[in-house]
Amino acid sequence: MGGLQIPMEHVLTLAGLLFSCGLLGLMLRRNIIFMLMSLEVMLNAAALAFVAAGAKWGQADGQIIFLLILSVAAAEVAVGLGLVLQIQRRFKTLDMDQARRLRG
Amino acid sequence: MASIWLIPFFPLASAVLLLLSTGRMPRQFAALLGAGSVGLAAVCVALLARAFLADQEVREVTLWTWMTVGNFTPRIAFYIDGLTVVMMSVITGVGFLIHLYSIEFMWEDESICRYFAYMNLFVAAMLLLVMADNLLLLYLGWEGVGLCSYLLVGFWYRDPNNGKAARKAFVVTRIGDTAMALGLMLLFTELGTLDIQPLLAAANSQWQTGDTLPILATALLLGGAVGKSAQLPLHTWLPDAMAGPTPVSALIHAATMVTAGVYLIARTFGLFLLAPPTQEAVAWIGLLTLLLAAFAALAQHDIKRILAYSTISQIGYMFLALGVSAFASGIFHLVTHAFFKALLFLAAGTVIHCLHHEHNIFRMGGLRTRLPVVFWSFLIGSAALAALPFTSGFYSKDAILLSAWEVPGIGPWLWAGGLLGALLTGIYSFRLVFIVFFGEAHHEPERQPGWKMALPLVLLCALALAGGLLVLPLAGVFPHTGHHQPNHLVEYISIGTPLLGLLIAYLLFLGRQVSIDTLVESPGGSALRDFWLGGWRIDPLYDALWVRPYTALAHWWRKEPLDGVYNGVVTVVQWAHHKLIATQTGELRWYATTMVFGLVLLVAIMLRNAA
Amino acid sequence: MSMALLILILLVGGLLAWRSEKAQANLPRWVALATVVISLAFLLATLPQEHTGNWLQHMKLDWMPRFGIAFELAMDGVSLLLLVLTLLLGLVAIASSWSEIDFKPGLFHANLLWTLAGVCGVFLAVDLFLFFLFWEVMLIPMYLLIAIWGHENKTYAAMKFFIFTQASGLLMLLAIVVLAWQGMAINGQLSFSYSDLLGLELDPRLGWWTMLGFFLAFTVKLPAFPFHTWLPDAHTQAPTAGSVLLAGILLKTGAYGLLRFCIPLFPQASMEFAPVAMALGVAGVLYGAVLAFAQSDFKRLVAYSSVSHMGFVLLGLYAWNQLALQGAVMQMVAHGVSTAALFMLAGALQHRLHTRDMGRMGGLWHQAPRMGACAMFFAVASLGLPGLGNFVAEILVLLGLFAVQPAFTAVAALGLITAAVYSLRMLQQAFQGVPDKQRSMPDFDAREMLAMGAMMAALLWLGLYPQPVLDLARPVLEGLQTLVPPGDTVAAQAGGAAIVLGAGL
Amino acid sequence: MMETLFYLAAVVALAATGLALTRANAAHALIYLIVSLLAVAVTFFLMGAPFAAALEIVIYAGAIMVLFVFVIMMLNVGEEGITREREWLSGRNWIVPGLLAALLLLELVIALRHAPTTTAGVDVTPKAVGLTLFGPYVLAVEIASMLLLSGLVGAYHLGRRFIVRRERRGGAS
Repeated sequence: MGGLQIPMEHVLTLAGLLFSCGLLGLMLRRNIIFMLMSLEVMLNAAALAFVAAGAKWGQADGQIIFLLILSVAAAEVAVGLGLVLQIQRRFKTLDMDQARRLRG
Repeated sequence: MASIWLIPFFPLASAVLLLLSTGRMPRQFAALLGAGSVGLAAVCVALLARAFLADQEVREVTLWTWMTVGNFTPRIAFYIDGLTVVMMSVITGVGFLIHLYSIEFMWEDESICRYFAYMNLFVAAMLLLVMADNLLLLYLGWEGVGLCSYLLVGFWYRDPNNGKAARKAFVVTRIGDTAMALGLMLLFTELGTLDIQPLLAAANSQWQTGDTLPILATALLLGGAVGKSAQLPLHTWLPDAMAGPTPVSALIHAATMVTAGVYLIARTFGLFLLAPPTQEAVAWIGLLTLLLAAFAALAQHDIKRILAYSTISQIGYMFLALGVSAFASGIFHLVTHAFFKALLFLAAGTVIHCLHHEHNIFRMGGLRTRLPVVFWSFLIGSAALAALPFTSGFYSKDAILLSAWEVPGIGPWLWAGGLLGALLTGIYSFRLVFIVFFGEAHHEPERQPGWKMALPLVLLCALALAGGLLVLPLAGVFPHTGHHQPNHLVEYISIGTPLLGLLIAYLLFLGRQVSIDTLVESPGGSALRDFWLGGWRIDPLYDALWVRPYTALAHWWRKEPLDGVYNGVVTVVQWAHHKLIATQTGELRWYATTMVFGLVLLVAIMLRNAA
Repeated sequence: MSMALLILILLVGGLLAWRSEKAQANLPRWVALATVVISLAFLLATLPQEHTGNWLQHMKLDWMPRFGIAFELAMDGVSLLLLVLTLLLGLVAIASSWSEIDFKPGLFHANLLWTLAGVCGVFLAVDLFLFFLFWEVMLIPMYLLIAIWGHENKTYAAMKFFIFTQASGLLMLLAIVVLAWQGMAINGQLSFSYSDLLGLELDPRLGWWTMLGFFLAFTVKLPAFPFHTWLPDAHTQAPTAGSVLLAGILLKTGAYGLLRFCIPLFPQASMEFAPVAMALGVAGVLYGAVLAFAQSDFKRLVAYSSVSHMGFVLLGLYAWNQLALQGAVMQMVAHGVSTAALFMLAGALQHRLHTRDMGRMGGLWHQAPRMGACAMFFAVASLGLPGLGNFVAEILVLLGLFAVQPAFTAVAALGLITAAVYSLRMLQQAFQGVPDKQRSMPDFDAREMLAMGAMMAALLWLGLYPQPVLDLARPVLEGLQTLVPPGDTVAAQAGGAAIVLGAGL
Repeated sequence: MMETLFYLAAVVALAATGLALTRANAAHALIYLIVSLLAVAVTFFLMGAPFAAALEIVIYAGAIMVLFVFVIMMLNVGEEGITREREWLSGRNWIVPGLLAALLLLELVIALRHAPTTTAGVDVTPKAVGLTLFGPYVLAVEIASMLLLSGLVGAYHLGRRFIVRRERRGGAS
């Protein structure tokens, strides 16, 4: 089954919308788990853009970059969730506004 | 006479030895070394003087070239002519007697070693000053004697007042010295040498009489001379310098160092002849100083301060002589003054020594019979000081007054002023004698002077009496000024004035025909007395003019005002630091938001560039 | 090669001193002493007898040829003088800290030696990049000396010292890069070598700014008014050895830099700038003297007197004639010795009395006559008594200056009076007056007297027979004079100078 | 027909994402996120990238999201945590993030204005992907493997201490 001929504009706009949603979530949420989820959404949006670009040329490169993003996301989630556990242990909260040891 | 260098070397070596011993030398040995080295130098000077008198030959000795920079080649070299021989004789001769005297005077002082070290150093520096063949070496001696004066005035360092007096002496003379240094720079820059004889020759060939440059140069030199010789306006240090041991006052502040200014002007007289305005200024400074100091001497009650003011006054006469081109008379007065003033100081020192450090003349009295040697010394010294006929002072002062009289124009004024000074000298010197040695006794002397004190007194008495008969070998040094026109009236007046002074002193202080007390206690009289006692209130004036502004400025700047500028920079940086650090909230959301903000901006910029 | 070895000896000696502390606590002192003695002997033993070209000694190794940077060292008379001074004062510094430093003596002596190495490098380097490297190298150990072994306010002082020199050094780096860049534009190849950059026909405006970069770096170090405020703090807070090195040597690197780089590289710009520089010199002379008078802290007083004396160096360098230049070099040497001695004295006093406040001294002469005599000697040396080195320096500077700027000379000569005022005040407050009966303090011991005696002898020698020093410096200074186009002397700028002075006052 | 499917998937993805990010309960949010991922997988498939679509479902929606589930279960936030989340989501908190996100979106849209082309409409088979991946991109594979390894090590390290502590505390009580 052949792929569809979808206007790039639409696909990329979708990616942009998803990315903005992720960004919004990142800035909006105080819970670290939701922040991580927002990151996933953003990564996913970027992946979508790559895949669309690959599809535009009918080449495999887009999917390969998707693969790389996937591995980045996997690693990030693994480490990020480990950190979530540590934060919960140290600060007894997931609220990142309260875990602000970085303050100068 | 290649061994001329030995003359300053003896006292110098002795000073170094004494200093290196750091006070651990036995006092007998220290005294022997201290006085002996000057004695040896005196012997050498005597030999030199005999040789000089025999052949009248100028001797020049170069030890080494101090430095060579371009055409600036001052040498460590000596130039011995008649003037130098006279000065050297006075320094080592009178110096030796004073050293001898010091042995007894300072015997009980724990720092006798240090004392003789400084004294010897002084003699060495003073010898260098007069022997120097160039002005830079002269300046070395000049500053050297200044240092020794500082050290010796502040010799008894535990009393802060002594230290203060010493500092005052050094700093005030240093003001003059700086002027002199500038004079040297001017001379070198214009004439290309500082060797005195070539310098004078070059000045004569390059400059016309009355040019600006010689006037400026001599004015600067005069500044140095005025400082060292305690003339107006830099005379204020000398009365305070009496804080030192009395033999020091005799040697440094009467006989030798304070006359260095006179020597300087006499040595460079060729320059002064090219600058008539400066020379006239010398005369007027001398006259003003001699009058001012004589008035001040009238009101003092510290025996040494009276002598100090009289020294200032007598040096005023020397300046007067230099100002009227009577150089030889000026030097002659320098020599006789060295004799009688050293005598007076030593005698005063003996009084102080025997009365256990009593300085106030009103607490003395009746010492005529109790200290006969001192009395006669004092009497002879005062007679010479007052220039009573046939004493040494008479010959020299008379010559100066006659020379002043003969100056066209201002001459009679100078003469009259000098005469008034002579009258005052008569009054204050015999006031001293009458109060201290006559009348009733307030204190019994604790001891009698020993031979080491008495011998110098006796010898100096002889010199003070007969010194007027000396003929100084100055003919080859100064231009011949021509014979004095015998003017009998002037001479009689000159002779009579000191006698009049003596008479007034007698009436006021011994005979009590006129009550001095009523004079002093009248309102005007007491104000005048206080005014003179305070040395014409010049010290408070200078205090307000220079000292206090300087200390106030220093105090104001104490905390380094410039630091304020740099601290201002620091404050700005710290302020910015605090402002920027406030953005480090530690809130993840804040960071994310700011990043997005930046992202938005960046993309906007990129879009704008792409468009 | 011997010059590189000299620096290497000091560096390695520092390392050895550091490590030797492990073996025995007293060993670092001996190692340091031996190192300095060996390097001094080495320096004198390998001294060439005659010039090869412009230099007494010259060496060049490729380092970063791509950027025209070489390891190039060269020695002439002035560098030799300053090297000898550096090593001698290194000995004095070691002597003065012999019983004073108990905390980590190994590291202390290592830093001391590394400072010396840096200074030697500064005096020898003729590649501008290398020069800058050494300039920084000498800074860091000095910073550590102050920051670790200093007195009550050491952190502040060390920071201030570091920031002042570092910031000005940055300007110099900038100027060096710009200069090398210009050199490439003119010569066609990038080079940081002194000889390649000498005599470039720079664009006047650019040359002026580049000159200013060098000038600022060197005058901060000198230090000239108004960049001197780091000095009183650093000198006061530094340990004795640090003060000795700072005052004795590090300040001279500023003067040396002016003499070696700033003036020869930019003769035209320097000529135009001379009146300003001289005005700064005069201001420094008087300002330093007034502030020295106002201090009650012994070390601070000496520090401000340094500001005053280094003003004479600035005057001498920019008066730019044989007399004044010789005077400036002489002042560098003589001031190095006299101030080092005064700081050693101050350190000894502080070590014994635990105070630097002169108000709490007084009458010390009675308890420590040898110290009193030393203080007297060096105080009168610093007030410029004839017969001692400082006088020769000052009179030469003033004589030279008089020929070009009589008005400046007259004002600067006031410094002679003010110097007397503060020096004598110091003597009076610390050593004269009534001694405190309860106080007991040991006088100088043999080791300290040896150091003092050597410095006294040096000053007397400089004062009475300065010819060897003058002869050593002469070829260098004559070379400097040939940079000036005839007829276009500093005197031509006199009018501008008077205005500047008027504004400055 | 198929195009409609694409736009449907797009709408589902957007809606699910929006819901996911506004839920107070993490578990609910996660479910919505998975839905969103599945919808994106559909678009991949429709664009002719079946391999990517499969991976999206298997790894993203499957493996990675399961990790989230585990963590949420471990933390066991509870009821008051959910109410707190709800409070945080309300009110002015929206203004600045919303504005910025909207701005960025606007910028992106402006940037994408001139892209009139469509996707090629060909399938890129897993075989093609595999050939390219282990051909020119072999280095990227290595880098990715290292990245995953470091992720593994990091996660193990961080998580292990947490678990050990918990066990010890549990044992003590």
